[in-house]
Amino acid sequence: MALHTEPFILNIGPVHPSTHGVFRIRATLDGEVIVDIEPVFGYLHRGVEKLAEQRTYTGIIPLTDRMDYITSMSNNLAYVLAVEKLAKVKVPERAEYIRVIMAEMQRICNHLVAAGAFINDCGAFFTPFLYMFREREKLMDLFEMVSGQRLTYNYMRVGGVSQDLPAEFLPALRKFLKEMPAHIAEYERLINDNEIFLARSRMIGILPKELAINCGISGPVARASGVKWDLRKADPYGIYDRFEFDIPTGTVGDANDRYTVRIAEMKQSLRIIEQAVEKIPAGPVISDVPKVLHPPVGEAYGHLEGPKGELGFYLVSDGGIAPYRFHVRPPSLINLTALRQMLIGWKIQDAITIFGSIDITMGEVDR
Amino acid sequence: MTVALAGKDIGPQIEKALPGSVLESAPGYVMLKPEFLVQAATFLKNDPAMAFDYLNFVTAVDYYDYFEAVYQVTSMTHNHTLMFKTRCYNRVDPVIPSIINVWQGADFQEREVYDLLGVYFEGHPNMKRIFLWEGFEGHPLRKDYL
Amino acid sequence: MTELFANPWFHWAFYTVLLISFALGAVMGLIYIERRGMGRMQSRLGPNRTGPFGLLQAVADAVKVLLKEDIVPANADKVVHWLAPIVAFVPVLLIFAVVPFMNGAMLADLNIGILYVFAIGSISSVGIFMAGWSSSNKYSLLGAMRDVASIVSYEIPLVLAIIGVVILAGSLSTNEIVKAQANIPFILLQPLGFIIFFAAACAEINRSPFDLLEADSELVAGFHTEYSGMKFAMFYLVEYAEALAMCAIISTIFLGGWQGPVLPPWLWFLVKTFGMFYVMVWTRTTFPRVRIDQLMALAWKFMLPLALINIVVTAIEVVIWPTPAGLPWVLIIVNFAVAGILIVTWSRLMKYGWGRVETTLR
Amino acid sequence: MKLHFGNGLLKGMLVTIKQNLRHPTVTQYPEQRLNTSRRIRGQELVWNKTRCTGCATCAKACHQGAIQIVTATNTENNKYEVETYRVDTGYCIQCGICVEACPYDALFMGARYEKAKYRRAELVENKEQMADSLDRPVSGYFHPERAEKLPVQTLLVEKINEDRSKE
Amino acid sequence: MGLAISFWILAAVAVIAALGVVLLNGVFRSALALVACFLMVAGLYITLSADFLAAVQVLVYVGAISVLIILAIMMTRNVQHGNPGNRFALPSLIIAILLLGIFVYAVTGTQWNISKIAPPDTTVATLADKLFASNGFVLPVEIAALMLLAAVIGAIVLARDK
Repeated sequence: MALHTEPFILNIGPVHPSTHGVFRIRATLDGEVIVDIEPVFGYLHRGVEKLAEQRTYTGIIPLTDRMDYITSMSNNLAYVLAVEKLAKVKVPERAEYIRVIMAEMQRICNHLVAAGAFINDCGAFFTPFLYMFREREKLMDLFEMVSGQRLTYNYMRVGGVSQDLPAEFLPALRKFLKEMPAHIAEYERLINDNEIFLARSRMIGILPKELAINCGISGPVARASGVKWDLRKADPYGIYDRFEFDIPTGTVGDANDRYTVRIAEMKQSLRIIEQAVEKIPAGPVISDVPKVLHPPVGEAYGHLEGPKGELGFYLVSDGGIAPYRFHVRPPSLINLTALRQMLIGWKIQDAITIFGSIDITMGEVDR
Repeated sequence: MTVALAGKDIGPQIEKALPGSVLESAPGYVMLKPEFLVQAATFLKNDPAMAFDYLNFVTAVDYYDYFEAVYQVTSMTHNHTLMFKTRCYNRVDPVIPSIINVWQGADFQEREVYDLLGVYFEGHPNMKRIFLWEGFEGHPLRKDYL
Repeated sequence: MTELFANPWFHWAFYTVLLISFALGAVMGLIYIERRGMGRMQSRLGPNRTGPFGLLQAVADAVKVLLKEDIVPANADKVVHWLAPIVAFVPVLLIFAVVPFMNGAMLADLNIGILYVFAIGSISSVGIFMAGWSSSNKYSLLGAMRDVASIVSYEIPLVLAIIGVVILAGSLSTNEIVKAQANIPFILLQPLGFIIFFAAACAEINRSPFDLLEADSELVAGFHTEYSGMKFAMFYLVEYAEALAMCAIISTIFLGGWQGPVLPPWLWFLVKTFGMFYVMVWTRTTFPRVRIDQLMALAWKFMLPLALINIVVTAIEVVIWPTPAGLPWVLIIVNFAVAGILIVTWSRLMKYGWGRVETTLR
Repeated sequence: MKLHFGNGLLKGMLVTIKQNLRHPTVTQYPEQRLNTSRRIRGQELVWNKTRCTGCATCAKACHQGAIQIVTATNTENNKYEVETYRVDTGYCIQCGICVEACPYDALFMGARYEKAKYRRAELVENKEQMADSLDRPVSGYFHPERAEKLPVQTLLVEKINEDRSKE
Repeated sequence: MGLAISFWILAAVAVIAALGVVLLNGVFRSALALVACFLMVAGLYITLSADFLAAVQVLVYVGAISVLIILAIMMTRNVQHGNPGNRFALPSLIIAILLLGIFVYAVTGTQWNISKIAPPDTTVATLADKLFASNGFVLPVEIAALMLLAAVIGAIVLARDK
């Protein structure tokens, strides 16, 4: 004899503290258990792809800043890589190193936000979140020193980076590198062994390996499911083949694995930055590229291992000053493909946790 | 390093498996006939030499005369990648078969293409607008949209 | 003066005024401690602009909230919606009637004091689910349902946890319990009881990590999502007044209440109460929230058996060592050992998901 | 297999209580201000009248279309002059591409960052408002020679250490 | 005097609340009236110097039973607003009148013995003596506990899926 309650439709979002922006989940509940969900997007749709068709190749860079505003630097880089592939531009050595440093700093930055927000979704009252944001502030200081802004950097350029690093940058970065491992250890002490956190995140929202690959899920979410796939190793763009680092992978693919993979990736990123800071050569930071770019007719798909997954740009050029077609492969959106399968059968509280563990930015989901 | 397989090499292989399915084997891509798209995709995914298990992205481009759907797939086992395309010449009611049953990752992306370009993916279980609201007129990424 | 206090009507009037002003004043203090203490633990300062050291922040908040428009949702059950904050607030004030500030300095020295506290405390939850139900908001309703579930479960370990203390003190009267702690506070004799009571009290008054019914990150604000202005202020007050009441009860039955050297008794009482609240702030800062089924599992699978075992152990001890002379070291050591062993054994049973593991993907 | 019996909870509690001994990572903003980056792209543009030739490269580079520039020949002294130079800072996204584009170093990003306005119309800055003056400090974005003159940025990494050394 | 006043107030409110349970439009409000009724009865116990019983009344009936009733109401969505009438209205009226008649007859027909003994000072100790002393009701208490345990296990078995 089973007791049944009537299904109950709950609208989570669009304005809800845990949807990380304006996202809406129409959830059908049985008591507290989710029976069905339907994700609703589009509350932040700005038509980036259409806007880009009317802008010069340089003018698009600020647009990419505003797609995933947590990881502007990686977005810049991914776009610039695609344009360089399209226009066949060479990049000076020093600029390559700067790009690696920036991309890895951005990865730490994003993972700090992701992990902090995830623990917040588990119900911790802002403590881990604020600790992690404290370190993110430091990184943003460094970004500000380099680019002049704290969030929308607009730093990468086709053929290099916009300006050289200031003189005081590398010492400050070294100081940060020295301090950061202690801070990561602090987060781990604070939350990793916490029984409540483990109970809330272990074996929750399991994403099997096959499903992850089939759904095109990439980045830490896929790696937590055991997919050992990292474009930095698999398709080393730029100069990533010169650095030593590991790809942390999870075993089960639950929410806890996604969190631990992110923490481990931060450590790997620190390793990469350390090597890059050691080896960075002097020289020009931007190659000789015309101010208004006219790439030849053709198409190119440039991608990189963004902090959230494979971030790619598919560009079609008709030889003009603006791309004919500008398509983004948004990791945030595609990582949500399996959301329905991951959420059904769990309680609302788990749903929030699982959703938080995927780590999305609505600016990129909707674009 | 991921090897970008040349369409020239892969095209004949697909043609061999599915006669009449390939329209063009360019250096950068393989152009498939829309009616053979799902079969070709299944072949690319299941053939052990190809084993394209991962779909990078799906999109479409509006070339005024036709819509071109672009698919990029990667094999995680062989670490190679391939781009294949298909075309649809109907501008009023463009229809392309959906590959969601081959790669589930196409789910939201096909919906996005439908929303912004108006290309209907036949066989998709939930083919409706994703970003814009129901009842929005037109498809903004088309070149003739204001 | 003493004959004045002998007059029951004066006694009543005096303590009623005293208790209400104490509750309201101390709540301001608690809010200050919570916000500043939490701020410091989170590597920030907390409110420090209003008044010296931000002491008037609670006043400013109160003024702001009282001046706000009172909004009642269109589909709400208006009478119930209006009554809910009052029903929630009155019982909380009533709890303070049996809290001894000094020896005998209390409104009523009931001989069922402790039982009275829990009986009255359970009425307050009626107000909470009145609020949740009448708002006709799904989040509120979910919050209210969670509240019902947690109240029903946690009342039991809460009451069972203090039976050990009652056995040791030999009375249900709060004043007698404090007097029985002249030598040694019961926290040393009842470590397990204290832990269970503290956790259950946190759950009963919906403080983190058991604050499921207002869970910010899931239910937005749970049962008081639809409340604003004065009525919201009432719920805010209830929340902290309940915390104050629970801290006062904990310090009374486990920490020796007003007993203590050097300082005057009432000050000892206040210090212990506020110290206890600081511990609550501390746990709130550190822990994530548990899930609803884990909350239940914790009550039924962890706290209930442990509380029962604790009663048995205490009863046996009382029979074996009837009147401990001086500090009963043997008892303290035995009790701590028992507590440690029990917690370790039971926590092994509560590994992943605390008893309920879902491995299949649906 | 790690043992779990509440030790994780206690470990976490130790971390939070230890924070009480540390210096809070807080700036009391209106009174206490940190130096911004030398390359800050502030909420305004600074325009140098003498260097500007009115070539309108900045207006072409601006993908937001925020810059309006009108040049005309002054008939009195027979000179080519910039008649209007107007920036709608409401449209401006502070990307700095106009500054990079300027071939004559006549355009700079401003260094100030508190520019709230009550009306949209006030966001439009004209020639006089944009002029290079003392109360409109210029940022060193894309102008390294200017950057050297600006104060060094206060970094959180270093600030914390200074405070710790004081303790 | 004071006792009499409080008795009449409590009794009147209890009766009104009991009527409210039956007559109020809206199941949730009926449940709330039930809570009020329980509370008033607890108050009556206090006027009878049965303070332990009053506390237990509040703890069990208000804290547990009515809470469960309200939980059941919250779970059943379609009776959320309004108290639907049903075809059992007439039979239940007849049964209610019959019951009332029996009660009135029984109450008026009984010889009520009024005890002259003063109520005990501490009811708790007296109760404990009665229940657990060697000449008390230890065996019935234990049997009752066992029965409740069996009921609990039975409920769990019934409610379990699969």
